[in-house]
Amino acid sequence: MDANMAVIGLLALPFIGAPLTYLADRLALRRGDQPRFGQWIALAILLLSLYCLSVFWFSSPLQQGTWVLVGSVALHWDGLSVLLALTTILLGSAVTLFSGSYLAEEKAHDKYFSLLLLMIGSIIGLGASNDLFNLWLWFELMAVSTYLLVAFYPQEKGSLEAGVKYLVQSAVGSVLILLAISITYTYAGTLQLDGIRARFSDLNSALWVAGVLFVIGFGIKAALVPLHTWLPDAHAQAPSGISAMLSGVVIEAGLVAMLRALMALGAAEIHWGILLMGFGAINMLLGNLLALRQHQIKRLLAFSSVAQVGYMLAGIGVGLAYQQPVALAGGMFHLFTHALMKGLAFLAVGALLYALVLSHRQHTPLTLEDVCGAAQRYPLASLTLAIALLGLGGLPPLAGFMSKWQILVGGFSAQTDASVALMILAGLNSVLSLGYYAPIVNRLYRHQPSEAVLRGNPVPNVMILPLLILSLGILVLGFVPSLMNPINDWAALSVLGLGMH
Amino acid sequence: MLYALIGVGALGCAIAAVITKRLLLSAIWLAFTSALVALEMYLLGGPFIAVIELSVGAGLVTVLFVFAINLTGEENTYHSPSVLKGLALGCLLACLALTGYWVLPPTLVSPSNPDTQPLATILWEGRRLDIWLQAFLIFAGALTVLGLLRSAPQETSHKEENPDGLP
Amino acid sequence: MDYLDGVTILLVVLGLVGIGIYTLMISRSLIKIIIGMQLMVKGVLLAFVLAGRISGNMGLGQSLALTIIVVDTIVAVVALAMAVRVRRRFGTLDPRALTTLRR
Amino acid sequence: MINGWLLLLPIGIPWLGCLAVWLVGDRRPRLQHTLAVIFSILAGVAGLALIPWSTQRLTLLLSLGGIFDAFRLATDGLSVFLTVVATVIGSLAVIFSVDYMHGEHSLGRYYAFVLFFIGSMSGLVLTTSLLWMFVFWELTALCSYALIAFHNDDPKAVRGGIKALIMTQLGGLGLLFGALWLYTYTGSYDIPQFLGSPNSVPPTVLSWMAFGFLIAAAAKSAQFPFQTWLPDAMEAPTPVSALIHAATMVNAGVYLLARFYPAFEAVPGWRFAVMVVGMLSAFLAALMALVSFDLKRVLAYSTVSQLGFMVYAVGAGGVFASQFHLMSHSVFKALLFLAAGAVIHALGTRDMRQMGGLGPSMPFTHVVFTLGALALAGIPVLNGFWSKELILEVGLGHGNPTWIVSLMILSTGLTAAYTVRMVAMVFYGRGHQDHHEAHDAGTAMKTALIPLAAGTLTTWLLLGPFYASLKLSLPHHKLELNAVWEEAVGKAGVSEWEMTFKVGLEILREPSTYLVLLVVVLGVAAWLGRARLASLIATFRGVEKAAQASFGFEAINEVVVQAVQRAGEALRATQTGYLAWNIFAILLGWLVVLILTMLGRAG
Repeated sequence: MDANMAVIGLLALPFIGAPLTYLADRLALRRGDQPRFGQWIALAILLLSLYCLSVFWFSSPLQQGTWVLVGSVALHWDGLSVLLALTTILLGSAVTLFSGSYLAEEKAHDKYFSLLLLMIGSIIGLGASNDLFNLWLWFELMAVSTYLLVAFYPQEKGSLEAGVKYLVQSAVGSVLILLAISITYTYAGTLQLDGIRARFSDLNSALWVAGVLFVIGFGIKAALVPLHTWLPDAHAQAPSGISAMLSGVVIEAGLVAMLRALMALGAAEIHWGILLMGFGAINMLLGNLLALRQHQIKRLLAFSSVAQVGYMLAGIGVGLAYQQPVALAGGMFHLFTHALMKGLAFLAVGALLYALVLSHRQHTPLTLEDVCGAAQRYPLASLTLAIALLGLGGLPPLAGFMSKWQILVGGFSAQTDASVALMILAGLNSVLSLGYYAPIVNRLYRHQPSEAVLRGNPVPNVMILPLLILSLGILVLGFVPSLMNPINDWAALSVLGLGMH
Repeated sequence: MLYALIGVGALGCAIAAVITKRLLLSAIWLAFTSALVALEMYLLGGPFIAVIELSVGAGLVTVLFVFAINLTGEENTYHSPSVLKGLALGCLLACLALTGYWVLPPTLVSPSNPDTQPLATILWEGRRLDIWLQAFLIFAGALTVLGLLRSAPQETSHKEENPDGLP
Repeated sequence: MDYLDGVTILLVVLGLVGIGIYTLMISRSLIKIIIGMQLMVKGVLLAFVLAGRISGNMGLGQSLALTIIVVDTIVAVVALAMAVRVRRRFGTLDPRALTTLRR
Repeated sequence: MINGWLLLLPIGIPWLGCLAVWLVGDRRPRLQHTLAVIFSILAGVAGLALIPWSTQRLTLLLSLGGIFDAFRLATDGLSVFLTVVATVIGSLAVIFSVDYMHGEHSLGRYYAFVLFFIGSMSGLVLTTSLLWMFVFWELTALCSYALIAFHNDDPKAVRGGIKALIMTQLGGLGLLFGALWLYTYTGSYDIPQFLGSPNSVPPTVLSWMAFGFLIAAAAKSAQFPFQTWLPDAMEAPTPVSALIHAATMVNAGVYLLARFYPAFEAVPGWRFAVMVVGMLSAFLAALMALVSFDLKRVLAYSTVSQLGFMVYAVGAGGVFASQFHLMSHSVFKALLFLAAGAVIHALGTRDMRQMGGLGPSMPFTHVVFTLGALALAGIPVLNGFWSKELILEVGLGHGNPTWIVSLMILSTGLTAAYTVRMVAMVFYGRGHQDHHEAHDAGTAMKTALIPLAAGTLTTWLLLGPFYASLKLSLPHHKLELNAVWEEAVGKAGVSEWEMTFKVGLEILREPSTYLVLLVVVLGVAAWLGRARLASLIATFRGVEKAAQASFGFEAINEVVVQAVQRAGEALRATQTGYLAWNIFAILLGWLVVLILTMLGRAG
């Protein structure tokens, strides 16, 4: 198997798997069984994809990537695509492993894994697309496959409401993106990202407007403040596995898509960089302040995602504005570690939610009060949640610290007032975020369990396994952060358009 | 001139669709807008897309709307005055004006490398990845609709606390 | 087609998108909101056909617009299904009833 | 060099122990106690085993690549000394805990974090990479937070823990930014390289770094104006207070300043700022200790005050004096805290007004506590006397401002006064009814207290060897005791032990020593004769009130916290939940970005 085959396998596998998964689960449901096979088919597909990705990684000449031409639409596998695919597949596997038992109380979850695979497949494709319109199509496929997953409990008011808001706001974003694409196409005469980039050394005002529309349109999915309003609702209401995916990869996919589109208009990259730096500052500050007073854990985590996107934006923004590959690589590294940490946080909360609420066939949200003393009965779920939260708060030696460090190094290396000020803000925000992460950890380790904990059911081992795997990843990356260096650096170079040929 | 006339017609129908109080009428105005947009497309030299727009946009979608309105029932949709209304209009007009102003430079028309490939080739060969993706989008959409419309056993038990949204 | 026609169509595009977005904000029925989404997309379709015309590649413009129509119809169907669900669950279509999640 | 791996032992052994204790689980507390003691003693041995390398450099370098540079460990006099302090006092605290924590909940979490702390502290002092120094720095803060908030059900403990975490983190940003600047200009985090050529960093940035490090050190060592977290940290179990909040972690700030002294020495205003920070902490905290009634809080304020002495010493140019006092203080303050722990364990209260007359019922504790108290007060010949004298000698020389050193001498008087007050309130006077059956320290407690008491009597004898090892192994520090003494004691052929006595004699020969002793005696006398001085004391009522309110710093903290919380709460109103407003927000974003971008394009 060579790089080309591996890439095609990577693209095709989830889409082959999706109908299979649905069929398997649907048939089981028709026979009156619990859907069971779908989960394992999906997991097998994802592991195969991971294998394909590793084959690609080891057989492809680095720093160059692989081109796949389907008709006139090109897919370009470079660092950014590989990073996004890796993140998605890893987190997707953990979520798949986790979700089977999580959904055990739901009668009909036959569509869950199928849609999950579609979502994963679309994100993998999105990362590689080299055609502006095709990029949007992947993006839209990702959105459509998540609508049901967000509104997964349509008998629940909150879930439905979150779904509606998510759908309508996504639709607005989608229209703005399309508008931008049509403008770009009008003036560039081509849809190929590298073609557009090569064509302009200076942008006319219409292309600037297109850039702005890209920022806003993709920014809705990437949760730039103030476009983030769908996020806390959707992340809090979706099943926990989906919350993990939404927080861990979907908003990042929005970010990656935005970067791809903006880099086509790379002649103004300095300005895009400064714009993203501004959004980074606002995101960090508002995300943290809004999370500070939340009582529902999943909503709190959702707001913390807004803040964490701010760090990525800060790294990427500095990278673009001051041509700092280190900062860009830091942003990419944070994208990856955030997926691990926030994925773990949502899954661990999900395990507690399952034990305390869902297994009683209820759907009330999990509050801070509910998890008091959870460590007494659920030591592993609590420990992994604590690791995830402290990692998100940037405490070493967890992965989140190292990725933030790299962003900070990038910001300082730029040696400009704006970037250093932004980094100082990032540092202060990191401390502020501990103001809401630490109390949760304290609550987990109380001696006096809450009533919810006392009534709670046990957590199945198969739900704990992905938690342990993700925590291990977070710890290992905390001690040996340079493991991710090759991918991060390559991704950064790909964004800057360096090292392509 | 013809473009402008049809355009104004389309905009008028769109406004009518928005301000009409009855949902069914609104859907029908939408169909008219669609038809006029299709006409505009035809005049621009896109007969193929005009037909599709006419059949899907004005036909299928309207049927869907009628179907959905039948399911949900008509509902009083007065626009109550709110702070938002004026604010939104102002902000929107500013956005559109600025966008329009900057998108329109003196030299709008720049026909570069006219491509003479037939549409079928472009659609089925050049953009076949898009076609594949559409197929999966339809699959995802179908799953979503099935999931949303399946009857949930719990729903009946929630009926009592239901009417808090009703006027 | 001359320059002025291009300008006219662009204004129509922006007008349709604007009316659509405005509907999303002021409407008190989810169905109407979906109609607003449709209106926005009509504008975008026109923009793509115009773009195809200007860049001299009508085929591409049309095929892109076709894809958009398909995608948009799917989204509309999903949205309508959600609206039906909302009507059943909330007893109303008014988006202002959808505020259980806030702050 | 295979021996480099030796350096991992003081870090690795406690961490392994941490894992082991946690894996054993809370159902087997006896095994947990045993394992914790074994691993901590092994760590202590590993720490002591490094002593031969205190003068020769033993290094370990694990390359990480990219911007993460390398994981570097190296020994010199300073790092070996602090490793020994961390591991040895750590193992004594663990032994003490066997009695103190008997029958407690969640022992696994307790021991795991204590052992984790010991390893992290060793790492903090052994590493020579600023990145990893920051990592270990934060790890110690994490352990401190987890252990302060060990009794999670008590809101005071939780608040204290989070406060400590956030304040040290906030200060830690100074270190963080300093490290980033260092990397920006030199492309490495290597500390010795930086100390050798501080001019590789531009002067303005160097001064930013210098003051950033000062902030970090002040936050970690609970110095002015960050001193408020340490008293609140006293909610931790007492062995933890002894280990982390008296003997080791809080020293990290002083260590940082001492370590980087050669680089920042020449930064304008830096030494003065360090001196002022130290002086204010020493003086204000001593006043607060004088009026506090909580036994552990008195000790906490006294820790702040003594750390102030060390910080002052660094600023005054006496790096050795500060480290020597650090050594004395670690020993006698650990002793005081652990002895206080025995008292608290016996009585179940920390309020000194509820104590009194405990001398007869707790004879052993009485003796060791008094010993520690005398050392704290600076009474000869205990270790605290010599090291404090050294600091004041440095302060009087080197052209340091006299008004600052005068205030420092005044602080020694205050120290003596609050020490006497503390001992009197706890062990003398009228006994309390319900405390007659108070039991003395248990076996494990005694096992831990005896070495510390012995140390309090003897560690000053190490002056010569300690000085020699620091002088040999810190090439950039240009250590000297005193120009005159250097001549007297530094002659060739003088052995290290002889040097101790020569320096001791020099100290005894200095007239200023007697001035300080006089102040100490006055301090004691002032407390004993407080009835006669009533009118004089009355004039200081205002100071007392202010001291009890910790000079308004608590209020400032409170205001900041409240403001942030309010901002968070107020902002929640923007999340209306209305779809229409959400879309309006998108429009607003569009408009603003459009305008900004176009302005940017024009500009």
